[in-house]
Amino acid sequence: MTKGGNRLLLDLYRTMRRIRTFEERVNELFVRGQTAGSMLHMSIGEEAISGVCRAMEQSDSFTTHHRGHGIFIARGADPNRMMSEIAGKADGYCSGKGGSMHIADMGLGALGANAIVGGGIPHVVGAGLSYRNRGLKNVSVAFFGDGASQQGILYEAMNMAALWKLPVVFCCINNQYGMGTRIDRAAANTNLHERAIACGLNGVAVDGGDVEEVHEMSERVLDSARNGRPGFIAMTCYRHFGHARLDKSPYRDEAEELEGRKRDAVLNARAKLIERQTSDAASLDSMDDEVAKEMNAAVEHAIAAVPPGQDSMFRDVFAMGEPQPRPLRQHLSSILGEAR
Amino acid sequence: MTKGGNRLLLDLYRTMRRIRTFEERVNELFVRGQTAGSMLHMSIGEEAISGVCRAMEQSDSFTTHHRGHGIFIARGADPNRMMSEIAGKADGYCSGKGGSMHIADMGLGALGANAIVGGGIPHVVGAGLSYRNRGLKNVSVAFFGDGASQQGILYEAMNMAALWKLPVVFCCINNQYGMGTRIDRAAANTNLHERAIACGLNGVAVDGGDVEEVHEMSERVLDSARNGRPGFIAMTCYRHFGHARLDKSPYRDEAEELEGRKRDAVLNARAKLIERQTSDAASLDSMDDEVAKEMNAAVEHAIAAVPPGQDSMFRDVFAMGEPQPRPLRQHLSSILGEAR
Amino acid sequence: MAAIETTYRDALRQALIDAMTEDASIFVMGEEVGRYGGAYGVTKGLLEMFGENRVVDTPIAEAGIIGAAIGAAMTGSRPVAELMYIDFAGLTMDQVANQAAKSRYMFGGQIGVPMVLRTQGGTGRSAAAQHSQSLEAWFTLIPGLRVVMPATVNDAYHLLRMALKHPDPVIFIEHKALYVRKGELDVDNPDGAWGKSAIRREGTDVTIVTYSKMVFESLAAAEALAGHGVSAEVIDIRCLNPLDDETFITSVMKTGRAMVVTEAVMTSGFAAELSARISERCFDFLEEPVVRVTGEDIPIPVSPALERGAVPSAQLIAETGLWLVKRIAPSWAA
Amino acid sequence: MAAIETTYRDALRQALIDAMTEDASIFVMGEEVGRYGGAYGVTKGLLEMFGENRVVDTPIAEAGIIGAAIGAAMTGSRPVAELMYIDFAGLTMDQVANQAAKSRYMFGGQIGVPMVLRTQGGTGRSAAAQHSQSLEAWFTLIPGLRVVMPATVNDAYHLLRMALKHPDPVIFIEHKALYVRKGELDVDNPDGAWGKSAIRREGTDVTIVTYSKMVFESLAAAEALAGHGVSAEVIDIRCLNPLDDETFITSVMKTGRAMVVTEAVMTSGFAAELSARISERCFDFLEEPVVRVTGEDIPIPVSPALERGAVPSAQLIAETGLWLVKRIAPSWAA
Ligand SMILES: Cc1ncc(C[n+]2csc(CCOP(=O)(O)OP(=O)(O)O)c2C)c(N)n1
Ligand SMILES: Cc1ncc(C[n+]2csc(CCOP(=O)(O)OP(=O)(O)O)c2C)c(N)n1
Ligand SMILES: [Mg+2]
Ligand SMILES: [Mg+2]
Repeated sequence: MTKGGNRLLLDLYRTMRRIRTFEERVNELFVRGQTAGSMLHMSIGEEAISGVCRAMEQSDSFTTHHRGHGIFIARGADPNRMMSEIAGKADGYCSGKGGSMHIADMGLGALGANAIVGGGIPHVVGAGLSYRNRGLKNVSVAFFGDGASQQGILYEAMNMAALWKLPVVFCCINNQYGMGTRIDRAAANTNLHERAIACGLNGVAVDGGDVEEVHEMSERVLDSARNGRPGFIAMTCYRHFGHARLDKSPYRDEAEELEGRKRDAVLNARAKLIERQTSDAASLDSMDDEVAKEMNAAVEHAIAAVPPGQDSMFRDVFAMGEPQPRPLRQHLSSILGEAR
Repeated sequence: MTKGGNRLLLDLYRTMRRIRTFEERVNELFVRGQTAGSMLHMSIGEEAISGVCRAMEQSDSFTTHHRGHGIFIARGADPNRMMSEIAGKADGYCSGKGGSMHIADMGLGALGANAIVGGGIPHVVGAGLSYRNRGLKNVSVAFFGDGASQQGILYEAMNMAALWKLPVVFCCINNQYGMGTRIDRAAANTNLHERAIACGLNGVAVDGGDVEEVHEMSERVLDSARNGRPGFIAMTCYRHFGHARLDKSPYRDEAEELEGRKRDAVLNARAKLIERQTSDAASLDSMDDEVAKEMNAAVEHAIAAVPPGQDSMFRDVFAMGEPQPRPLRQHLSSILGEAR
Repeated sequence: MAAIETTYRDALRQALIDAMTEDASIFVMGEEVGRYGGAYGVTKGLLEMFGENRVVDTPIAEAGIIGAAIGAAMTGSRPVAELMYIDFAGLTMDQVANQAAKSRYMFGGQIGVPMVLRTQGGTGRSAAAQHSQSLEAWFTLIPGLRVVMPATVNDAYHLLRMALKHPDPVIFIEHKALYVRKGELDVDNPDGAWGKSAIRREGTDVTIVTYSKMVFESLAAAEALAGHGVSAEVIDIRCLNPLDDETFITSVMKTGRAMVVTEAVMTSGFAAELSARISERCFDFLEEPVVRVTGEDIPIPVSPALERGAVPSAQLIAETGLWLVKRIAPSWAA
Repeated sequence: MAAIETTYRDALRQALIDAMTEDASIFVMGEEVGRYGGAYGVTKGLLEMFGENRVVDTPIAEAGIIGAAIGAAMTGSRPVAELMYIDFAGLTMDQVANQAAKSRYMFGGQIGVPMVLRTQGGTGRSAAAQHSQSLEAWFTLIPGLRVVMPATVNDAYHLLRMALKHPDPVIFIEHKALYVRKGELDVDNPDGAWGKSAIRREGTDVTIVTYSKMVFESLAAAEALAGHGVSAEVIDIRCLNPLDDETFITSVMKTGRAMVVTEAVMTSGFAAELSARISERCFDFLEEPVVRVTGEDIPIPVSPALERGAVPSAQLIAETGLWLVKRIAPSWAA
């Protein structure tokens, strides 16, 4: 049991349940034909990242990858605005410009959500430099997948962080798969944290089936990072379902899936809560129901929300007040119009 | 003493002397105002790479970096054509198109000489795939500097080599500096081979002051690679002079330089040859003189050689027989000429 | 063999199968090309047919993949490296532009890099700003690269077959929205030689110069224009390098009016090059300025309606054509 | 303060010093910017003045450097990231084009990336194919980036100062052959506002639109043309994005003839964009086609004579101008 005790575990359980239910509802939104596209990457099986997020301070920053919904929920994002963004609606977090892969809430410390595997990793190095230069005590955390561990940019970023002793943590969510490729077909050494250690970081592996362990280790690694020793957390978990909405994972067999899905931080936490008599099944069920209602409402919210107007397309390419791109039709008018 | 014995050491001494003298003559060519530009990177202090090259088979391939002269001499390149290339002349290895940083002799197994730090590293992975696919027993070796060890591409390449068990060796010539940056200001962990080990390679460190050690270790690592266990050799040496011809290394102090230059594989080999009575000072001197004559001749050759004709500019952008780019003047004629 | 109806995807796949069967030095590598069968299914079944040595699933490491392909090409193999989305090209541009493109020249003709980089771009799947770009102009800027963008099923097959016999690096750019499109494949009859344009529709009033998916939007526009009495000639350039200037120049000399239609943004897109060349060479024949109809100068938004609005539609092309030829302004220009 | 004579390099250096003195959030990072003082000496002395936190020597890891700069810009700093040669941009294009350029848009305006990427390009040092390119068009293709290419000493200073107040990512491209060039610096008087062209020489017969080092080749050509009775107007566009169309369009409407002069290759270079825009907007005013005088479509060879021959000279520009205006063909066109 971690220092937060059972109260903490209950909190983490609720967060994890909110993540799982949110993702299930994303699925529903898709089935109802209301998502903007099908590039929907669910974080079911990865809910224990709640433990990492819980170890972060409010003022810490972070970057996420294409599978970032869970992280944003754990950081406290609004499911309505998330779901709206997934639907490509105007009141979504990115005004309907980003979609599922780019949901980000800068008010919560996000520095971006990337659909380029590894793309957001180096940004935390710069955030760390910023904090150091301004004497701030923040940490910046990069979340990414095991697949991203084969991208060179990770090593460039880790080396800089270690060299400059920056308040930075690299958090690798090792769900065993990059699309159809199991980690042992992508990396010769699958102990990914060992590479971080060789680069001079504080590298640890944690069990993503156990949110308490994840939380406790994250506290230690973050604390260390805050004091100038950057860290790397490899959280082992399992991608319970396909890579994205349309993928049925034909490249892995059922036995493996059944085994893999046993690593389930949500169910494990629930079992522990009951076992420790922190809670009972009935009250957890009612907590789950409440979460379900919240997420159902998010779906309805997103469906009812209005799409962005065509004019909004030309906004935010550059800062407000700066010259924005000229729409094509205006350009054509200047060539073909009467005033030519 | 390695298995080749003293006879081998004498050979290696001669190769190393040829490298050093060649580089000294490049300097002279520059002073005489005959080089194409001043981006001339000398390999003085790195002559022990001769030991790596000696461990390679004739049919093995390799890529080099911007400081590749020594490697080409060790592989048996023609100093005349090298010097001509440095002078930008038509009979240079690259017909006067490449220059010092791009000297390459494909007849000797070269796959290119790169002025992009790290640029040539992944090519050996592809060569390894080629060999594997065609059942060839060759190895491909990437030569690069310590500075290149901070480039992400190295980790991508190492991981692929290890994952696919390719006949590939990464040879890092750790001359302690990337331009003005000493390795301890560029990497948190300066034991560069440890990163390779963490990626699943056979990583070793060797003393670049001792060509016999370099040769012996290289034989082992290459042998292993030939049998499907890719390797990494970090050869520790010292860049005796500036980064390029015009750099006087103001960023490092004399004491360090004096100490650093003590790591001198050429002088060490010479001392050993005398000590072991394989040779005496007089006969080594006369060997050196012979080398000096050869390299003097290369300088005169390069100066006398003719520059490439302006037309050659449009050759070799694409394969012979394929459409080449249209010269600007032809294009202008098609617009402004009478026939328009 | 007679022509058969098939999809763009299957034509590409067939080209790979035929080429790999014919030439043992060809192998395919990239993310998810093997067990997964390719993100867009082009390489489905190849692993079973050709085995793991010739269908290589790679880690996610785009620069390394292209770099490895270069090394393989330099040592006697003919790699087909798949870059899952052209948007990831930014990770590979050093290997593409400084290595693959320049090796032959920089080393004085000593070595070549006969590789094909297959990738796909464009909009149509609400895949947002990092998965929907049209970046062909990054490649056309670099001497030493061939750049091919097939629109039709027959070209998908034949241009890929030709690319796989080519001595220099070929950037082969497919369009994600074309994979399921059907068309005629005649394995014995390419639509034209490597580097030659195809006139997809003949016309007399205006020349539309285009490539990739915009060929179909342009053809639909030409059809609509015909209804207004405007006869449009539609030229599919197919290869951006080598570029067949002569076909479109001859056409514009005949029609006296030209539109260049691309999905890429306007600024610095390949339409600029085409427009400049037409104006240079057809100056004395042009009745009106050459007009570019292109994507908006913005990143691609995820919202389906915005995404559609960000690139040219058949309607926009037709409206612009009518304006250009008949001086009938579209409603939005009132 | 009165104008002083100084070099392009020192003007850049002064801009950094003044900006860093004024704004504590600005810091410089890159390879060899500190102890070494910059590969071309622009940052010499800054380490001593501002300390290690604000002048950060980095490992050789271009993608990481730009990525770090982006993260710093997103968290309240204003980084100036130096990319030693624009030729290394290929390693960074993902960070530049997918991250820096798109973050504001993709996240619906929630965040900006106020960073300056300083780099340098061009020929003049026999640095061969991987150290001599003019790749500005890679950047101008990407919505969300500002692209600036100063030619004069005064612009080197003022445009960099302006860039360091700009809310969006600015790609600031210097020219390696200009660093030692002298000119007037007046810290109180910029040559014009951000995004506005400068007319470097007025003329009536032909408009030369250009930027960076080619401004000087063009001015020399204009001088030579004057000797032949041809009056050339030379416009230095300074900013490629935002682009001031109006100045050159107005000029061409006046002169009726236009040449676009750049060092970059012709195909897909920014000259194509400029040429297309001029032809689009000045169609009814042009007496002759817009002519591009650009670098050859080849990698840059190392041999000094070939290198010089690969890019436009004042003589070539003047010859072309004479041909364009007076129909006097140059000797090579006989
Ligand atoms: C640079 C880049 N390469 C490839 C892709 C395509 N792609 C999207 S997600 C993915 C797998 C990523 O695996 P991992 O990093 O483990 O994250 P996970 O999907 O498991 O969360 C791939 C290959 C991409 N989006 N970006
Ligand atoms: C991608 C890239 N970044 C930077 C440079 C500039 N540069 C040339 S050599 C060099 C130092 C390389 O150091 P190292 O790899 O140790 O090789 P060494 O020069 O010591 O042989 C640098 C930074 C370059 N040529 N390419
Ligand atoms: Mg994964
Ligand atoms: Mg070094």
